[in-house]
Formats: sequence, C-alpha cells, structure tokens
Amino acid sequence: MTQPILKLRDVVVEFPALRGLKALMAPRDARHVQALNGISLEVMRGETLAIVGESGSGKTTLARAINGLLPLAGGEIWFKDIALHQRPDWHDIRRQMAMMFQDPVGSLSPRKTVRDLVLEPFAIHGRKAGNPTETAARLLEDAGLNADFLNRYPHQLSGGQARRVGVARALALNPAVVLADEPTAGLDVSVQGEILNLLNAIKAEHGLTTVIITHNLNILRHIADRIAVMYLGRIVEIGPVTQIMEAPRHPYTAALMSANPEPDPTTRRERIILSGETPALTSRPTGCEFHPRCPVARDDCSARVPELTQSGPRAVSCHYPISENT
Amino acid sequence: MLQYAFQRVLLALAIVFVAISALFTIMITLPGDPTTVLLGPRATPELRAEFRANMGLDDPVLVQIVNFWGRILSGDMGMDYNRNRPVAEAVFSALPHTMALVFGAIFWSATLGILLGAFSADNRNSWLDRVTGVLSVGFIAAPSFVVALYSLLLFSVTLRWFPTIGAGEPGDLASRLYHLALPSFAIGLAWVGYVARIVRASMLETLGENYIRTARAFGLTRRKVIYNYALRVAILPAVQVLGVGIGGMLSSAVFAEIVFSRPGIGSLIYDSVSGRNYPVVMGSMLVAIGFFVTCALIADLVNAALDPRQRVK
Amino acid sequence: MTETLTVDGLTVHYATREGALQALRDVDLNVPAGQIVGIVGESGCGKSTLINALLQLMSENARIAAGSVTLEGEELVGAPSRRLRDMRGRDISVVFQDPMTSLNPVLTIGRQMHDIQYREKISRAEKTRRAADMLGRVGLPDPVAKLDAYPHELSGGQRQRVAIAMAVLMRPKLLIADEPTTALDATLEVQIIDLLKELQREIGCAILFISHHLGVIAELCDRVVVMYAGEAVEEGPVADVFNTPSHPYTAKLIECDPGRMKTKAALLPAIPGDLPDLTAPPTGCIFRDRCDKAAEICRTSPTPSAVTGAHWARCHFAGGGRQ
Amino acid sequence: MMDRLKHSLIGRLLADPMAVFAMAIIVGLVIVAVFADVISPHDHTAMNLADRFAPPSSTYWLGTDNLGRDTFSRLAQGSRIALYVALVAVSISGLIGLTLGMIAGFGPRWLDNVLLFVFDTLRAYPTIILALALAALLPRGLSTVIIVVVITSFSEYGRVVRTQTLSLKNAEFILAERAMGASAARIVFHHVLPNVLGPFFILAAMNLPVVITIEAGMSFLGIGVPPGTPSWGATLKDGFDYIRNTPWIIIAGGLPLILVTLGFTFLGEALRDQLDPKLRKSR
Repeated sequence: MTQPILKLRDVVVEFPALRGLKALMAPRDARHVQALNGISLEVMRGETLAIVGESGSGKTTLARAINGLLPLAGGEIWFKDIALHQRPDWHDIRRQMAMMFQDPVGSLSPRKTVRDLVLEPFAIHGRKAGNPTETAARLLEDAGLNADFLNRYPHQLSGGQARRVGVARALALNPAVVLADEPTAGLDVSVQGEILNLLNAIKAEHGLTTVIITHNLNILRHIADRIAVMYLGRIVEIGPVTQIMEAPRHPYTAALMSANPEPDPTTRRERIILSGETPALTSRPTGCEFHPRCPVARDDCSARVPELTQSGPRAVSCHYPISENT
Repeated sequence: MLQYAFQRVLLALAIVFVAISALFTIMITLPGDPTTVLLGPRATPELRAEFRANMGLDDPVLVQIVNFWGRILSGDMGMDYNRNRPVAEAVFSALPHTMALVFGAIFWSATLGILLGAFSADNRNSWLDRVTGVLSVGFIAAPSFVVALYSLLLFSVTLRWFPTIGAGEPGDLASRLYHLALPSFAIGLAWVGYVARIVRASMLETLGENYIRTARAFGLTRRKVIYNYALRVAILPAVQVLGVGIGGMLSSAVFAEIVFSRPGIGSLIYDSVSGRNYPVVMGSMLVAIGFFVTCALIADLVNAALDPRQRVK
Repeated sequence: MTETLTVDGLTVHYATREGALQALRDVDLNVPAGQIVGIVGESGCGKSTLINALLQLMSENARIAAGSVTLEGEELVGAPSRRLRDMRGRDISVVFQDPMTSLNPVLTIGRQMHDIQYREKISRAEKTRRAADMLGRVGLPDPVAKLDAYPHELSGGQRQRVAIAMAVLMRPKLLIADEPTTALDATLEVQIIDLLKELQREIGCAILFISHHLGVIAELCDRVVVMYAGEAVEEGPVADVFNTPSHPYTAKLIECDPGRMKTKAALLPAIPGDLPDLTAPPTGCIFRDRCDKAAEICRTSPTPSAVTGAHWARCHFAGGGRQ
Repeated sequence: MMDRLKHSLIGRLLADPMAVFAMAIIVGLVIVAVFADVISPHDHTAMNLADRFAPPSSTYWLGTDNLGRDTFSRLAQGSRIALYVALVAVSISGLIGLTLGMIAGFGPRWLDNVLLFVFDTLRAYPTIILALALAALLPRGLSTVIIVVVITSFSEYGRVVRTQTLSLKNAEFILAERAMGASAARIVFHHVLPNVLGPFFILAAMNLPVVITIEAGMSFLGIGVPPGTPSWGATLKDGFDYIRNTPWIIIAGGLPLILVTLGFTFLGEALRDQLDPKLRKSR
C-alpha cells in the first residue's frame, strides 16, 4: 500500500485552441490551451483513487493522458519504473493498465458479439484464450452475466449489462491498474449499486489498483480510499476520502460537497452557492484560478498562484484554506 | 463570418488554380507536339515556330505554368486560330447561355424540390408521400441526356409545342425563356428528385429535434413550426447539394446544348474538341471550373449565413 | 386546496411491431396550485410519455387509451388543437432536460423569445423589453446583449437559464420541468434549483418537477409521485414518502441511493431484475417480480391504499392494508 | 454471424416491393448481358442497306438504323458494355476512394487537409467537360471512359469514407480499442472498416447508374466507345442524327438506360433504408 504504482509530476496536456488561418497568425503561446496544467499525484499499489470534478476540470483528460491516448506537453508519468513520458512500449503497458470508458454501450465495437468483445484483449496481445468460448463465458460470469449473452450485439444490451461486459473485458488479462471513467454514468441508481459492488469485489480479489473518474459525489465513500478534486486542469485538494468529504479545506471542495442535495427532506445543510460557471480554458483567471468564484477570496488571491501543499496525508492548493476545526 | 468567408474564398481560388494548372500540365507534357495541341492542326509551320518561341514551350513546365497564369491574369486567354478571334470573346459570349441554362435548372429543382420534399415530410407515410418518394427516385434515375432527347422528340418534334433549335431571339426575353424551358427542365428534373429527397429526409430529422418540440410546447402554430423553424434548417443540406450539383449540371448542359442546338460553353467545348481547337478548350475549362467553384462558394456562404453554427467550424 | 393539474386514470399505449406497449397505466396525480410536485422514477418508468401526454404533444404511434388530464378544471384530452395550442406556452409551459438541443440553433435568443409572445398585443419594443427583463431576472449577465446571441454562443448553464426564462415569460399556471438539472454540474444544479424556487414564489405557478435524483426532489418539492414501469406507485408529501416509504419500490429506491449512507457500505444495495415487458405486463402488482415481500395476494392488482391523509401507495401491504 | 446479418438484410430487402422491382431489373440486365449473343435475332454489326430506317416489325423488333443494323441486337450487346464499364470503373474508383478516405480520416491532420484539397479540386472538374478536354489527348475507347470516371468519381467515395472514419475515430469504442493496446492496423481493419462499408456500398450502388450514364453520354458525344461499338449512347447518337427518320431508336435506346438506372437507384435507396440506422429508428 505504501508503494506508488503510478507517479505523475507536473503533467501538462495541451489542446489546440485555434484552427486554420487564425492559428497561423496567433502568437505561439495563444495557439494552445492547457487542459491539464501541472498535475502531480501518486497512486499507491492496491488503493482506489477517485478523481472528482465538474465538466471542464480535466478529469477525463487526465485518465487519457495516463493511458497514452493523449500526448503530454510536459511533465513525467511513471508506471512502476517505466517512464510513460518517454515513448514506452504502449502495447505492453496497456495490457497491464486497463481502461473503462464513460458510455457503456458506445465503448463496445458495434458490429462485434459480446464473445468477440470479451476475447478482444487476447487477440490484441496474442494470448491463447484456452477454449475461447469457455474463457469468454467464465469472464462474463465473473462480471455477473451468464453465457446467454455471448452472441448478443452491444445494441441489444442494457446499460448495466454493457457495463459488465466492459468490466469483464478490462479484467481479461489480469491488469495491475484499472482506469475507470465515470463507471456509473448512464446507469439508474438501482443498477449502479450492483456495478460498484462488482468493482469492489474484483478489486479485493485481484488486489487491483484503480483510478476512478467521477462527478458522482454520492458514491465516493463507498469506492474510494483517497480522492483528488480537480478544477480547471489542476488538483485543488487531495487526501483520504472521509477527511476530505467531512472537512474540506479548499473552498471549492467545500462548495462542491455542499452542492450535493441529500435524499432526506428533514436535514437541510448549510449550502455554499457559487456564483457563475467554470471559466473557459481560454480565459484562465490570474493567480488562484478559483478566486473569481470563491466566497472567501482575498485581495492577493488574484495575484499569487497557490501551490499544492502537503500536510499529513492530505494536500490543498489554497492561500487561505478552511481551518480544520471549523 | 468575415473570417470564414475569407478562408473559403482563398480555398476556392486555390482550387481553381490547381485544377487548371494540373490540366495545363497534362496537356503540355503529354506526348505529341504541343503546338498541335495548343494551336490546333490547321496551324501553319511558320505559326508553330513563332508560337513555340513566343510561348517558351521549351522552358521548364513550372515556368510555363507561371507564364500561362500571367497571360490569363492579364486578360489574354489566347487566340481561337480556327475562327480567328480571341478565346476570351468566344468563351464569354457562350457563358451567359450556359448560366441561364444552369440557373433555370436550379430554379426548377429548388422550387419544385423543396415544395415536394417539405410536403412529403409534412404528410409522411401517407400514400402521397409514397408516390412523391417513388417519383423523386425516378427523377434522380432518369439520365439527363435521355430526358433531353425524349422531351425533344415528344414536345418539339412530335407535338411542336416547343422550339427544337437555338436559344431564342437576342433581346427578346419571352423568346429566350421559351427556348430555355425544355433544356433547363431536362437538366433540372433529376435535381428536383434529389432536392426533394434531401429536404424530406432532413426535414424529418429536424422535426425530431428537441427544439422543435420546444417550439410546439410554446404553442407556436404547426405551420409556423414546420415552415419557419424546421424548413429553415432543413433546406441547408439542399443548398449545399445544389451548390456542388452545379458541376453535374454543367455536364448535363453539354448534352442539353447539343440536343437542342443551343450556344453555350458545352457546345463550344464540343465543337472545339472535334476541331482540336485546344486554346478554346482550355479557356472553356477555365470558365466552367471558375463558374462551378464560384457557385459552390456562394452555396457555402449562404449556408453559413443561414446557420450560425457553421461559421465557427 | 385547488388543483392546478389533475391527472386521472391516464393510460397511454404505443403501437409497436410487438403489439401495444402500455407505457402508462392508470396514472393518477394532482398538482395543487402553487406547489412543487416531484415525479421520481428510473428510466423506463414513463416520465417522458407523461410529459408528452400532459402537453398533448405525443408521437404518432401513441394513443391515450383512457383517462383525463385537466388543467384548472379544463379537460385537455380530446380538446380542440386550436385550444390546446392556445394554452401551451401561456397556461402550461415546459423546461426540457437538454439545454444544448432544446433551443433553436439558427435563431437568436431574442427572436425565439419574441416568437413565443406572438399572442401578446404589444409593440415589438415592449416584447424585447420583457424578454430582456426576464433574462436579467433569471440571472444572465448583460441580458440585452444576450438577445442577439445564438444558443451555441452560451454555456450550458446559461442556456438552461434562457430556457427557464422562456418558460416563465408568459407567467404560466403550470411549469413542467423535465430533468432540468441533469445535464448540469453539481454547482450549477443548485443554482438552478434556487432559481426555480425563487421564480415559483414570485409567479406563484405550480411546478411539476421530473427528476431521477432523489436528493433534488427532497430538497425542492412539496409533494412527490414515485413512478415505476408506467404506474404511479406512491404519492404523498415529500417528508412522509421519504421517511415512511410505503411501496416496496420506493423503499428500495431510497435505500439504493448511496448518498444517504454516511459510512462506507460493504455492499451497496441494488434492485435485482429487470423492468417487466410493457407489451405484455404481468397481471397483478407490476413490481411483483422484483419485490421481496411478494405474496400470493400480489397476483391481483393492488389499488391505492391510504397511508396517512395525503399519502398513498399502490401496494397490498401499504398503510392499514393486510400486513 | 455475418451470414445471419446478410440473410436478414436480403430478407428485409425482399419484403420491400421497390427493392424486389429493382433486383428484378438488375437480374434481367445481367441475364441479357450474359446471353446477349443468344437472344440477339441478328448480328448486331450486320448492315442491311436494303432495310435502312426500317420501323419496328416482326423481323426487326425495334427497327433498324441508318445503316440497316438491328436496334434490338445492338441494345442487347450494349448491356455488356454498360455493365462492364460500370463494374470496372466503380470497383477501381471505390477502392481508391476507400483507401484514401480512410487514410484521410485516420491519418495525421496535415495529410487529411492535403487529401481533402485533392478531393475538392477533383470535384471542380465537371465530368463530361473534363471528358471532352481529355478526349483528344487520349485514345478513344472504354479505357478512356474508365479513366475519366475514376478521376472524377473516386473523390466522392473518399469524401464519404473520410467523414465516416473521422466520426468513428473519436468514438469511444475506438478509443477503447486503442486503450487495450490494439495496433492501428487492427483498429482500421477490424473496427473501422466494417462500420464504413455500409455507407460505402450504398454509394457504390448509387454510382453504378451514374457511371452507365457517363459511358452512354460520352459515347453519345462520340468520345466514348470506338465507332461501330454498340454502346447505348452510340445507338442513341445514331437515332439523334436521324431523329425525324428513326424516332424509335431514341425511344428504344433510352429505355434500357432509364430502366437500369432506375433499378440501381431503387436498390441503393432500399439499401440505405435498411442499413442506415437513423432512418430505421424513425419508423
């Protein structure tokens, strides 16, 4: 548990901001926006780290950068002792690092049967699947689907079933790390629990390390050991899940946690309502990027960029964090 | 919008430049005496020698292309040695006839096609919609030169309702339109079907959009929703298709001009090819391609003007 | 208490290749004047069919087989289309789920807000002024400039505010909000909920708020209707339904919400099984196949049983029923 | 599985009366083309000057032309030319377009821009006008027809395939394949290609009649088949030159063209209805 299996240092990912003639005429540094702006974090062997944030925070970009689907514009990523930022052998790394995508049905190749889909990793990595049909059936069963599904096509599956196929496939080659992008997206609450239970069970059984990307705050306590909160492509707070959820130190984390309506009409919590929306990546505020929306911002917040500062198991990036006793 | 327009214009110019340069290169590099190609077979040896020297035919290909464009841009499109007139004169006296033909065809296809398509979508799955559907596909399938031949045979030769030959009396608009009716119909018929299909399909797609539901939920009348909100979006692909379709219509115009013995770019090129009159062929090509690219550009810009989302791309 | 909207025995069928799909069966619900009523249910429960039926804007293959919908006593089912059109947007209006697609992409915001005022006998300038006022009221910065903007030039949250402004512009008696916050981030969601509350207080309209998010319903609504597989299975004041859920489905649904568990759960609850096939719904209780409490009696259809005054559930075991 | 899909597709096509009509015409065309020599009552090249300008009769079912050649026999032979040119030209341009379109859609951005510009430029040549321009430079014959068709039409396939590929490129299932470590070749051939082929075949079916028309058109203009070859276009040209003497040649000569284009277009439409999920859903 103490050993990091993934290490990110100052990771930067850029997207082109302008196209065509505009891009040619613009100054070089205005041609790109930073979707990730200096992300540093460690994922320990066997833990589950949840990355939370709203749209535009860069959480999906982060998962894709770790998996090499997006090129880095700067920084380092280490997987065990392999430098992912120096053109590694992705073919082999991706066998050890499985990824699950948001859309349960859309992430399955539409003209393949469930059987082919589950066996796809074996085909890609030239592994023998033993008796293919048996292997496929076993993998499905581990994910809670019976063999009747082998000959179905993705469009014949419900969201929950498709998600299970995704899980079965992700685990086919016993990866060390699973990156799951919004594993509960598009699922009803009555189904969501089953999928999360499945992920938890598999994780315990295989000693997996998982990184879960989500905007669903309700599920955090039940699946994550630690969470990292992102805003505008930076981590604003990171630490053990209960500590962060119960005593957030960054004002954004506090607002986010309080913004989650409770399914209980009798408890009414103090709510911090933020004004406005997340600014566009093209117009990042100066200093602390949260200051225009921050309810406790002070004058110098617009001038100085805060650093992510470690204290004990948690770290926060704020000049005036909420103190732990209040 | 201005930026978008500027980019499209640049692209259009580049296309004309490359398309014509490529053709020019093929012509001067193909085996055979380029003087034959460029002057036609009737040129005398003296004329050839002089031409070869003047035009720098022994220069590298790139230099020749530059010289060619230099002459074009200064308004010199060469000489039609067969009939001893400047190519520009031949081409630009033919162009208006072809333009009339093409715009006539667009008039047919846009009005009839959009009406039929919108009507079909409005009454979808009725028997009228089915009939319109089969008719539209039938129109699309009918080859324009067969339509031209059949209508010539039926309406002009047999029934004598329409003239068989020519473009009408110069200056007499009624006569011109009278002569234009059949040939432009022959070219436009397929496009009536095409436009109707596209408008119907995109109309049905648009009517399924959420914002149409919003409009109806706000109590806007059905007519207003269909003809103001939906049709406005639904004709966008038709505009695009017609813009690009002008290329096809120019091809059809060749047949219409020959079948109905009309003057125009098509018959000019046809006659020049039979007479191996290559300067005229080159000039006609330049004008035809320029005309097509301009029309496609206009369709593009009209689209962008009607659909604000396009401009961002 | 006067009812703004009353739905009584509403039954809607879709014609499909497999036969009639019974999307709504015998649905009853009331929206009292000036109250916010929530409808909660998972996918396939018939929420969208219900909205379409309330607006009388149904797809071609849908048919109201039975029941009535009345708005302030006026029957909507079978009403002349001219009259219905008259009421839409003025007496009853709606905010849809997806702010990206519910506004017309090729018309400016101002033009769209003009169009929905077509019934008003006021000058263009006055219409523009009202539109701008309302945009300002829903919290859009620089409302006058926004009139000339196209929807794609606004952010998601701003678009949803525009949609709300359009919906309340004519001060309707009933506002239907179809998952208006689902497409938005959490911090925007609470902004929109607050806005709806304020507007409701100001205009005094009744709101029918559809959501699958129990937390939002609990926070915003006075009453709640729980729907499952085309039936309303429980209805009552929010506090009663959340504290003493009396239909097993409601109880399960609340139990499944991981938000109410403050410590890490070893095993998250779920509802095993699938929705019944609505082209051939089982006889008796619709939830029978997935219910822990199912017994012999559940083979007969339950009728709504009162739990307390305004709280009822469609279950044989609910309230004073046989336990 | 592929079998089942095909069966169900053919099954669905057979349930559509327009598709059945279309397939009947196409099967008819193929039969006529294969057995052209058997069903021709006369040698299509035989000139019978005594019977010039003969109207339709029991000897000459569709009459004769100015040289006394039997119109029916010439049209039957013409079906071979039409079918041959259409199949060869569509195959070549389709293959080029498919390849370039996938390269454009899947390759680096600059290459996409270059190919798109090439497609745009080629589209600027009006087919028949380009054919006329090239006519005097290239030898007259079917290969010239095929070259002209390929030059002017592969960009259309390329464009469609590119659009399709581009939208697939960012689809989650393609990302998922990449994230599993699949090679570019595997992604292209196993996952992109099968999803591109549907629209591609629809376009090909729709293009067959266009090519047949271009061949007929070029032959009509005298820049297609060599003189004497019984292309439908050449037959129509003979009829046109003597329109007042032999109107039956125009009427009869246009019919097979119209029928065949109708057949292929209806088939394309029916295929589109069956393969395009968007249209299927809306029903």
